[in-house]
Amino acid sequence: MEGVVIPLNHVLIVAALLFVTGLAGLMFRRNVIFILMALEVMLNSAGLAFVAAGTAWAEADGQVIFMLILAVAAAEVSVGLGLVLQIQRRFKTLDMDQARRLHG
Amino acid sequence: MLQTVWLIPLLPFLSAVLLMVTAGRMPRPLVAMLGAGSVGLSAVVVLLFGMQFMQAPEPYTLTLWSWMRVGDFAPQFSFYIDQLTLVMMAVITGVGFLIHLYSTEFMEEDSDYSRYFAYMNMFVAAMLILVMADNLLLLFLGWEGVGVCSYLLVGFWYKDPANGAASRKAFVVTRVGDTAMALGLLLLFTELGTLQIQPMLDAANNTWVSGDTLPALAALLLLGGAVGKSAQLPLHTWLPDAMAGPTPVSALIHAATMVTAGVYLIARTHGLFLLAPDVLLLVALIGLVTLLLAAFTALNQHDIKRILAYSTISQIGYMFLALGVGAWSSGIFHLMTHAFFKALLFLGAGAVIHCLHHEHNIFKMGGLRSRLPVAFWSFLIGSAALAALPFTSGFFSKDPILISAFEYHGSIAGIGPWLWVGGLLGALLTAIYSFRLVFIVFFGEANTEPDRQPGWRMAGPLTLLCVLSLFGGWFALPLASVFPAESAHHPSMLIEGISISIPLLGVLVAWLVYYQRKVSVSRFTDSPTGNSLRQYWHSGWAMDDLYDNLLVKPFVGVSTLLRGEPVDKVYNGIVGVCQLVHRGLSESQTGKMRWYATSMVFGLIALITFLGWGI
Amino acid sequence: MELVLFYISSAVALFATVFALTRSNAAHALIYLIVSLLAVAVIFFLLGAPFAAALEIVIYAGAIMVLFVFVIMMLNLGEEGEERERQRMHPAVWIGPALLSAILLVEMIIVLSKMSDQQTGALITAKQVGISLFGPYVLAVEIASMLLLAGLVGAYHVGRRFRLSEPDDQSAVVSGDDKQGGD
Amino acid sequence: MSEGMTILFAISVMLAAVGGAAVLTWFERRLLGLWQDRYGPNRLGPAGILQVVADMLKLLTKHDWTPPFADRWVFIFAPTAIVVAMLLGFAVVPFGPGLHIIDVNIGLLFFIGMTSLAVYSVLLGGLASNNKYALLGGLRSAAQMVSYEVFMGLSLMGVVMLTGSFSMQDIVEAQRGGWFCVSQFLGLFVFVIAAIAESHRLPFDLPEAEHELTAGFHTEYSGMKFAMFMLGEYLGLILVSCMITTLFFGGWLAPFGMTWLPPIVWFSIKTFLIICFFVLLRAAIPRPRYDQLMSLGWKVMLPLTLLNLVVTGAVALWMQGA
Repeated sequence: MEGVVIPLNHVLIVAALLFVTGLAGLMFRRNVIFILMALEVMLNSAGLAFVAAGTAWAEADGQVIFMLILAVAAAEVSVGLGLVLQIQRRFKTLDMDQARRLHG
Repeated sequence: MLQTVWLIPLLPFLSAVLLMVTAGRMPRPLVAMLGAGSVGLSAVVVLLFGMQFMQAPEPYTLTLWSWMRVGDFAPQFSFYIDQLTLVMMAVITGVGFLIHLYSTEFMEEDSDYSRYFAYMNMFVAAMLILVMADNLLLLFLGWEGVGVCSYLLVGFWYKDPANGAASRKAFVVTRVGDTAMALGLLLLFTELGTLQIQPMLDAANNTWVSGDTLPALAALLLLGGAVGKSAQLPLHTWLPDAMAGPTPVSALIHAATMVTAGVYLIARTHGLFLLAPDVLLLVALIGLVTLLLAAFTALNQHDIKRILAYSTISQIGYMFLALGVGAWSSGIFHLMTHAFFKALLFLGAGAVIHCLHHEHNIFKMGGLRSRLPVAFWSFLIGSAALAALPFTSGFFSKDPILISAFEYHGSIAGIGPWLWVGGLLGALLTAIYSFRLVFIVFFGEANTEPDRQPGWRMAGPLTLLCVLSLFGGWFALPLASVFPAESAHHPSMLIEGISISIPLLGVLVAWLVYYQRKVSVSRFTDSPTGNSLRQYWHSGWAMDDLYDNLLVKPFVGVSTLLRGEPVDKVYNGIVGVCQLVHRGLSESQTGKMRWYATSMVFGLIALITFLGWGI
Repeated sequence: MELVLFYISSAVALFATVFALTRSNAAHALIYLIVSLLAVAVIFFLLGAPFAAALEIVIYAGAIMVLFVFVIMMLNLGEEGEERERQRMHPAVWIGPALLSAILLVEMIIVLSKMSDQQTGALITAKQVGISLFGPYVLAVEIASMLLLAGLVGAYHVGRRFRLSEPDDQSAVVSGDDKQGGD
Repeated sequence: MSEGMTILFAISVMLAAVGGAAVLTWFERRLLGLWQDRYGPNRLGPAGILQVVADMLKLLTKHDWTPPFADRWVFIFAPTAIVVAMLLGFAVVPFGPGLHIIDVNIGLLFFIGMTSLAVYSVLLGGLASNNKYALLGGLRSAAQMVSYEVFMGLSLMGVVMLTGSFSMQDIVEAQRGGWFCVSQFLGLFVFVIAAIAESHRLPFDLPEAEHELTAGFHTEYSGMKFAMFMLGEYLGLILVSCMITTLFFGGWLAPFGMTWLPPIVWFSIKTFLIICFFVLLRAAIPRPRYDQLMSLGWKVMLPLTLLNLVVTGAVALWMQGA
């Protein structure tokens, strides 16, 4: 079984589209859960770009980086969701515009 | 026997260490035995050593160990003994032993008996190292060692803040000179490559010719150290204040030994000074001016110890004068006789003070001739020697100095007689103030009753010193091989006669004014001019005020200015700007994550635009 | 045939993502997101990275997203939260971010279009990845393990239920709650 | 196999699996009755086998009711997810030499991925029901499944190490020298327990524990959607049994050289016995408390798995060197 021959540019454009979608979500959602989801989308799109590049050059490094991204995502989500619970508990809201105690 | 020379400084040093580590837990008799005995033993060793040395008087060098090694610089811990050193060692240990013995009684009631002897022994050890040192670095170690001991002993009764201030003043003022001396050492080392005194002097002779700038500079810097240590102008102000220490300390340190270290230094490095005749003349002038100033001041004092202190300054001025005019042996000779009679005077003054409830003011004494005979005779003999009355030791040492000054042919022609005249004026004043002291304290009406008589431990040293003061001048010092030959003196009878009669004239004046009271000084001092002149002289030509205005006050002013921390103002300004910017920027920190993300995207777009431009 | 599959799954991933990020109901959004991740897994498989595809399913879709559902269940937002989300969703809110993102996308596409026409398709097996991971990347693996441990400890600590009345604990938070009590 | 044959085979496997699951509902009750000294369903047809048909009819004809407070689409989506995931899981099972739907080189990972996707069914079902008991059941189930998934995956890695491949056919072939149930005894032990927890069967059926959560995540479910959940559960049981057979008991390999039966028959016999074992467990062991379940998982199973991994790795390296 071999991989399918696809122009790398197309895969990267798909990754860029996903990334941009996640970025837009990050910018306009106020709910912290959606912000985290947008982050996941962005991380995943980066992973897609890496894997695509890896298969394009027939190197395993792309997937290695993808695995590291997975580890980062897992750690980020576990801490992030813990924070979500605390935010809900303390601010009684998930709206990050309300939870702005760090403002200057 | 010659090899045991290291015992001489070691004995007092060990005793000092022992006294320090036991920290006053030793019984007093043991302390006294240890303190005085160690110096006595040293004196015995010096005596034995000297006897053997004189059989074959060749300079003797003993290297103990290599002190340190920094690259090529490897000073040895070694001693150099020649006749000059021997004289100094004899003075230090001999007079030192007498003063230690005297102290065992004088300090008996003091609670810090042990600490006193620890300091004193340490001083003797440091002083011995100073004179025995083979190289200038070791000399400097002893030099600073005696400075520290002087500081500790002047402030011995540290509970009175005034004593602390006096000791601090002594330390700081001498530090000025020491800094100059350290610079001189550095200069000598960089120029000549060694600090060992004899090789260094040889090298200086080979490298430089007379009148060069560098030897003059080096000599000047060394002179700075000597001036500081020996309380000469302009660094003499610390010595009168140093009288705050116990009287035997004044006798040992501030009369007999330490203050003459400057004289010793110049004598030891005379080879260098000979290369700088101008500096040598400066030495003579400093000596002359100092001796006159101090003598005038001594005339006006009423604290018995301050009179003696100014007298000491004045006499060291004579020694400088002697060195300056090239009468090396005479200077050292005067150093020795001065050690005898000035120690005698101080110890006598100590006996008076000791027996009169610690009274210092001479006008509250009087009529003590019959009540304190020991003190009286000591004072009488000491003053006679000080005034250089004929056939006392002071006469034998001072007279050659004056004659050498008269015959001086230095870089300025015809200055010799003027130096001589100044010296004579000083001698007159010396006779006046010393007998003024005698007449006021021991004659006239009794104002205070002594409550005790000095015991044998005080009387014994006094007696011995009396003998030395009277007859100490009858020996010729064997210094001929150390110093360049001096031209033989052929003074005319007139000169001799004047030299002899001037002190007698001074005694006569003192007798008239202070004993017979035929001439009243009070009439003169009560007049406005007289009074202000008296005040002026009393304050030691207002040197302290001068320094206060010239140095201390500007320094304090600058300090006060800096206390406001003008430099910090700049930084505070920076801080202020930072805070301002911070406040402005913190407004942009809305705490809204979405805005942060959006601004990041702006940055990202900009970045890709710039980076992607070239592709 | 497979090329078509790629485009289909790309479209699915894209639309699922867009839907995921525009839903007002978090649970629905998550289902879309999972669909998107599965679609990306298919893309991985097609590209010749079956191992990455499996990991995408097992870890991303199977574990990380479960955590999201978990938290959503614990928060139990209910109808009014959903209503509020819906109200926030008017064009004034999303037009700016969408524009910015579009600019960025255009830039990226321009940059990408100037690249050489590299082709994907090399099969990279799990074995190769493993050899690479524990060969040159072993340090990165260790760091990742440290990161995961930190994440574990951090999540445990942050997610702990602080008792707000505890005196040593967060008096500031109590006052903060008072301030925020209005909403 | 040609593409058409593959599709045909896939359809037949699907039908067999669904059918097997249906029969299993009857079979399990009969077996439980046998072991618990009672009858079980015995009225319809020979030995009560037509009970299956009766149940099916009942569930199909029941009013397909969706609660008005539920999240409608998620509510419907949830039960389908588990069935789809489990059926997809059958795709990698090797029923005989060359007899499989696909043989990808990540077969084992594919199976693990499918089981992990099955979690959503429970979770979303609990969430969409908008019901307290369902929510708690879903939460419990999610925690349980995510936890046990970790060492279920890890317990299989020993097998992968010994084989050197994720491919199911390779794993079966690798057992010609000896079944992995011997060398991977610890792995087998952990995998069986994790598999029970994954498919939340008794004794680990805490997500739906009737006496405390009424029925857990499927409290609100009835009719066809409930049937889907049950179907998914029995499909899971069969899939897990197939997996145990494949991974630890030699798959379609004939024991003791008894090759006079075709491989697929051997495979079926082994799977059948393992299913019986699971039913026996259900009959024999009581249900633990929830915290006991979790601490068993993290404090006993995980260390055991890691130990197994370390020892297996060491032995594999040593064998390689020897």
